[in-house]
Amino acid sequence: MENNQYLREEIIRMSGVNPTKCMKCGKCSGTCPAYDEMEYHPHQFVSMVDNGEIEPLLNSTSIYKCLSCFACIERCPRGVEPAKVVEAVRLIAIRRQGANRMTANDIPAMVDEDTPQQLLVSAFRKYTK
Amino acid sequence: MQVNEYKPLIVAFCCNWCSYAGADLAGNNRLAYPADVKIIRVPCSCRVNPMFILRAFQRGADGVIICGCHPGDCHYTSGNYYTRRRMAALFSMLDFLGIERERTRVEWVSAAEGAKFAATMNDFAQKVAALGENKRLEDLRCKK
Amino acid sequence: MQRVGVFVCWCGSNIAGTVDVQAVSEALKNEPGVVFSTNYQYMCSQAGQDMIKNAVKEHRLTGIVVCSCSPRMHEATFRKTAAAAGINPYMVEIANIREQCSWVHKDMLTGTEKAIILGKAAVAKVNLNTPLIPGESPVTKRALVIGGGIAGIQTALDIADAGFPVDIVEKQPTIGGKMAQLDKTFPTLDCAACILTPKMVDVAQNENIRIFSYSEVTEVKGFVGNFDVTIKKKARFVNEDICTGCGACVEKCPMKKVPNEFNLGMDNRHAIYIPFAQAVPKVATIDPNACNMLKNGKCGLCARVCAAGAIDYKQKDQFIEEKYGAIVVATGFNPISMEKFDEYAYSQSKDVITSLEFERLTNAAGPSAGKLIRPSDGKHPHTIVFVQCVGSRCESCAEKGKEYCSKICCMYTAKHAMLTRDKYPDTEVYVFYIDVRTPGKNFDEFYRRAVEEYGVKYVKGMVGKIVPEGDKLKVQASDLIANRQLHIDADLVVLAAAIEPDKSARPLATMLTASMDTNDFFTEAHPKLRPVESPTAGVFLSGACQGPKDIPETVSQAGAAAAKVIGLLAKDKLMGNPCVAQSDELMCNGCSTCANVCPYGAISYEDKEFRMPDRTTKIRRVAAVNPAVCQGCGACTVACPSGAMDLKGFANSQIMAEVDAICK
Amino acid sequence: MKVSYFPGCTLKNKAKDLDAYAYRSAEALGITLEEIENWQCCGGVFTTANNEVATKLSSVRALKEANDKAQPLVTVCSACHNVIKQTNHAMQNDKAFADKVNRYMAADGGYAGEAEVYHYLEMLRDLVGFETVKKKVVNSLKGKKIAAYYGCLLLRPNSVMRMDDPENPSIMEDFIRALGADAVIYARRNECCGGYISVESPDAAKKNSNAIIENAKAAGAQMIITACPLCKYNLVKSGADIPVVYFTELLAEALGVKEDTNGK
Amino acid sequence: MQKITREQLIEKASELLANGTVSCVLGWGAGEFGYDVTPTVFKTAEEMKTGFVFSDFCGANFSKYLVAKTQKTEGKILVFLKPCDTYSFNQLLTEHRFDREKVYAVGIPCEGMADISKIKAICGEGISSITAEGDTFIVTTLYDDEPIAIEASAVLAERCVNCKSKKHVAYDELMGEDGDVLDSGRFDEVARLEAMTPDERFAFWQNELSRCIRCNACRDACPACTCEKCVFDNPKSGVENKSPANSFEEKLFHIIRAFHVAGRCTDCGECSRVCPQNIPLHLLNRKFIKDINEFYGDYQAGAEVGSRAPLVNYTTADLEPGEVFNREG
Repeated sequence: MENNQYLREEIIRMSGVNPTKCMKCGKCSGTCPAYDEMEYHPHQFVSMVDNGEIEPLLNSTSIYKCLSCFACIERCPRGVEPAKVVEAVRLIAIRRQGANRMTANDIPAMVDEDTPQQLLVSAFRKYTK
Repeated sequence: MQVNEYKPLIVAFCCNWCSYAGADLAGNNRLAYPADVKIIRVPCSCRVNPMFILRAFQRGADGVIICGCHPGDCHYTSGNYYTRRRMAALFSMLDFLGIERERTRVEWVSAAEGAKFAATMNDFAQKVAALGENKRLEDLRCKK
Repeated sequence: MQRVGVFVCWCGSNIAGTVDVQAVSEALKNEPGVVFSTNYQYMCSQAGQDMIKNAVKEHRLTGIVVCSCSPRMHEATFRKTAAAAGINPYMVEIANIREQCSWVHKDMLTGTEKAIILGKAAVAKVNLNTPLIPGESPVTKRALVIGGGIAGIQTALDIADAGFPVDIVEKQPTIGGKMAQLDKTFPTLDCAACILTPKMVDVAQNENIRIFSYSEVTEVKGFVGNFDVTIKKKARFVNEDICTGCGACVEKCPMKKVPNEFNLGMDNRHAIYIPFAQAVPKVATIDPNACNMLKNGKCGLCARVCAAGAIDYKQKDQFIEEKYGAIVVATGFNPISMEKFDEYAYSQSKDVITSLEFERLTNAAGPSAGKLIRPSDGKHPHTIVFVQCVGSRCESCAEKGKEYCSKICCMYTAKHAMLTRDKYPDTEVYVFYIDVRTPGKNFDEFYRRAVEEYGVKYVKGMVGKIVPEGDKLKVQASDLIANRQLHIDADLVVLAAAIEPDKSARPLATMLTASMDTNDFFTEAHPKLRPVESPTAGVFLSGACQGPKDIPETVSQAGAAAAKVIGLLAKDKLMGNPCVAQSDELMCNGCSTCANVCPYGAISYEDKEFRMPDRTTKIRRVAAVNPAVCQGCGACTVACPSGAMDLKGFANSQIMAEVDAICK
Repeated sequence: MKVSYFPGCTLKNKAKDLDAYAYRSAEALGITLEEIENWQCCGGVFTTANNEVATKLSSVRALKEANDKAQPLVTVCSACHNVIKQTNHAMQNDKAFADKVNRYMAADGGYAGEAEVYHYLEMLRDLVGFETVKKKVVNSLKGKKIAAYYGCLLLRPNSVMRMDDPENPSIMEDFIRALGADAVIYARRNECCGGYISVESPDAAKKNSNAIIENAKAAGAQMIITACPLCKYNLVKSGADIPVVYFTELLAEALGVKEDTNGK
Repeated sequence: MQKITREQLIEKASELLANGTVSCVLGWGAGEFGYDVTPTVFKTAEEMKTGFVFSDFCGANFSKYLVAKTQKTEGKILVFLKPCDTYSFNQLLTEHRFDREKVYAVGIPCEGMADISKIKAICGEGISSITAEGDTFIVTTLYDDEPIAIEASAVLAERCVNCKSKKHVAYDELMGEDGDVLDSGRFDEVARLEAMTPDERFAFWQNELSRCIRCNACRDACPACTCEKCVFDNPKSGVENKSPANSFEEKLFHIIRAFHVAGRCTDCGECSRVCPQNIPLHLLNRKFIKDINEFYGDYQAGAEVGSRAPLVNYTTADLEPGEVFNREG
């Protein structure tokens, strides 16, 4: 099985999360509003990062599905903060060359007359470096 | 080989309930350690007054080690926690004065850890022997 | 000057094989104070001991050094020998030349050299030994049990059965505690009332037991064997001695909308009430916050209907002072508040309840007469979701919840689920768990039965959110095994709330100088070897005040605590360890530093008058060690800045002398 | 009383109402909103990684400006509030991060998280007081059943936001009550509307938003108020059949300043 | 240089003596030279007018004298406390060393005290007078014709350069404005020594401590050293030693003393102030304070009455003595 210690450490350092604190209760995934959109779920992010299985996460669209709603952070009994792990994995993916998920050219197709700027700004922050 | 020829004098303060029994167990199992180690029995590691340690150094000891129960296992519930704080402060002070930090040690040895006791003493004696004679406390106040 | 005799043991070849015993006894002859030195094959043998006794007589010895095996082996033996020879047993010192010398060193030269040094150290110490006599203190043969739950009840019954008087102090109007609120008990499913209430009656009828119900301990002074305790008996406005518990007053009381705490507020009681039918003592109590008569002098119905004339609106709090030899803490637990866990909508829906509320809902004497209903509309619930570990096993720095496992929830949840399925086979029952922890006799079998025989659906995962909508509770959870998010429309949700020590425990611990951990559980004197004793001598622990416990465990600990109490009360006098701390008043600053480190609360302070050289007097605060409480660790001796505090048997000068002897 | 005000991108474009009502209501309550000069967009979401620095500079600049004026920094938009408060918290508690930021900030002078950040609602509660608001109400909303929709950004993570109980908040309900209306409590008021996912998966956002609206309606709500333009967008887009309005609009209405009198 | 004047203090004392609040005043009395002062008890306003001194040389911390004086005095004693003195005052109360009821404490502001040895280093011996004019001292000596002007800031005592607090933590009454706890650089020198090699540290301390003449001034001035009987004077302690001798106690006197006051020392700096050999003894105490702060969290002895010193406290998660040296990595 893949065990990328370098990326594991990098994610731990960036996110400030200690994945060993996880007691595998699944409350993060039980509370996640984007669960159905995800291939890998919040608890899997924590567990896979702890095991150094990072590539599957980097290659999955799950990293763009986290809504940053922080419900998992709020409700985790162990203070693990799964959303921060997802965020760190996403940044590593997005910082790789040519990895932008969205470009300005994509925008016109997405907007309607009511689309708030906030939506585009947020999406850009999440999908591009 | 000549470097290790020096025979140091080591004073070990051992708590009656854990480390002293651990030393007895080392004996029962015939686990050898240098005869340079001389044990003084105290009821608890927290009985060890810094003055005893300084006195030992001043009278020629080359190393002083304090052994107590593992934190959480103190016979008196909290004695070794005080030891831990006192000795952390004292040893840091001795280091501050330029006394070699390898000459002092605190080790937690349970009554079941005869092997650990012997290993600890072997290791400590070796490190202290490598430093040679303890002159610094003697010399701390040398009139020039 | 001491007259010291030195006795070097060969221990067959155990010592003599590596140590030249003759050389040792010769060398030690020249040490200061030594008037006699010899060696012998087996010092611990009868012949060896006789040799010591004779030498004491012949050479008028005042101190003895035995160079032999570890003092942990034969110190007691040689102390007895000394006593038999007519000198104080604490005038004996052992030089450990077997375990710590002959057995760990190989050649005769180093072995002998070290044995001599160890012998010298022992001689140097014994020269400074003083005869020590263990202190004695009398024992008041009466025990106090604080808390009248199953733990307190069992402890009190066991002590009383041994013939000692016991008082139970219970802050509620009745004894019985949490167990009285339970329906059935795991793993045998006998009804809690059936096994508890006979015990409550036993307590009431036992001549050795007094119950102070509706009472609290307000002050504790003294020490082991001699506690002085003040008990506040709160005014219940009913004369306990006269009240027959007939209940006529309750029936007539017009104030009937007071939330009933016994049923956790799920129904109401009257302002004058008897908590439940089997209450002990079965007497009424008036709630002063609800009673019109007490609040504004209007009503008085209960006094009019009471045939016994037991109502007394003028009753005042009473303070009772009593002496005890031992105190047992049995203050128990409570479920934590669910206030901070509103992702489970406890505050938003009446149909989200705690497990203790569930107990009342299924109890035949409960608010629904044992019929499982939804508290909101009284309807029968079809889908029931149990959530485990609510507030247990949280991160230590978490803002909500507790760090520890509450231990009892797995089993009672299995019980609830099983009973529900048993009684109402039309229900669907889900249990969300992180781990199912069922160590205990017949416990795992019980849980497996819930799954295999009763069809309870155990889901590995945690509930993330509960949304009350319409008459449903929309439960959103994770199913970790299936790796999916579950959505269940439930009718009733039961939260297994973490348990915490009763709030009264912390102030009580302060009164008792008993230590507590960060969670407010009482600390035991030793986690493995003295689990029912507090580090404070004479204070014992029973039940959940020491940590989460189920009933079988509580009862066994209660019995163990009782055994310890009986062992103490059986003594007429307490003999202390003579190696205790002692403060030199002339040097003591009264600074309280020593008391800070004393784990036993053995040090107190008093103002003492001192005569000064210039004939004036001076009043100073000085420390006094209670030898009955001190265990002799010596923490205080090092904490003391002036060196006023010293430890008998391990005095500063003695240890210093050993250091000097070794480092010569 | 003067406070620094960070409007944010949307309030100057698609949510001009939210901005205008905020100004007028504040004025009516005796508070002057002083807009941060040359404010820059907060970025919409807070990137939690501690080595993400550049994206947080705009928030730090706004914070510093407010602090230099010794004024609290007030925001109306939930997202701006979340980003700025989290950034400020990082400046206070993560020294390595603060040092990096201050290297960029060298020209402006250093900043160490001293500013106080208030959401407009917090300002009403803590600086004005709901009692005062209540007294200034001219058009009571009595009889209206209004559901507060918090979303995620106002409350979480609570260890940073410290606005209210994150699972059972009451600040918006107290606000609604202060205006004379009835507050409707429902469980999904702190669940996520779907946020920016509506760019990629409008259906997912719709599912979340629908559940929220249905839950509010089941609890008897006739109207939903929010502080977040994106929440409003998602709720409306999902086909809400009850009005979804900004809380400032409600406030302006109750204070009688809804109609523009100054030509603003 | 001090903002508060001798006259203001005399006026305050006279008022309190007159209205019976206090029965005497513990204050600075004139010593042999203008720059040396001695603790003196004044019973009347008149005595104060003739004998009371307040100047930039009144560094002496009087808290310690309260231990003996409160025992001997009827009624309350008025004591003037500079901010740093108030910490010692509280620490002594924590240790129950005197009866708070017998003291009337007046907090006075302090602008920092001058160090006479620094002045002597500039002007040499034979100082006949020192007067303060604004922020300048005018020093006349027997050997110089012209008075010498010295910037006050240049001769500020070390402990005042690194003043830890201008805030009074105890008083019955405050004269002037209260200040704040300061973010001083008092541990910088300790850190500098820590950064040295062990050999360099040893050389430093050997050089310093070899000057000790065992005059006991440090002990006698120290407000933490109020023991009824000092271990060094007690034959039973095993370390008794009164005079300089080449023995154990002699060499380790300062280490033992520092350990005995560790956690109780408020860092008032009296030890170094009174040392006739100018040994920087306060560095030993500061080392303990710095370590304690770093190991167990910040702790200021005397900041509040009744606090429990870190060395007589513990947590189960404390660092191990062996980890002390590995912290830096």
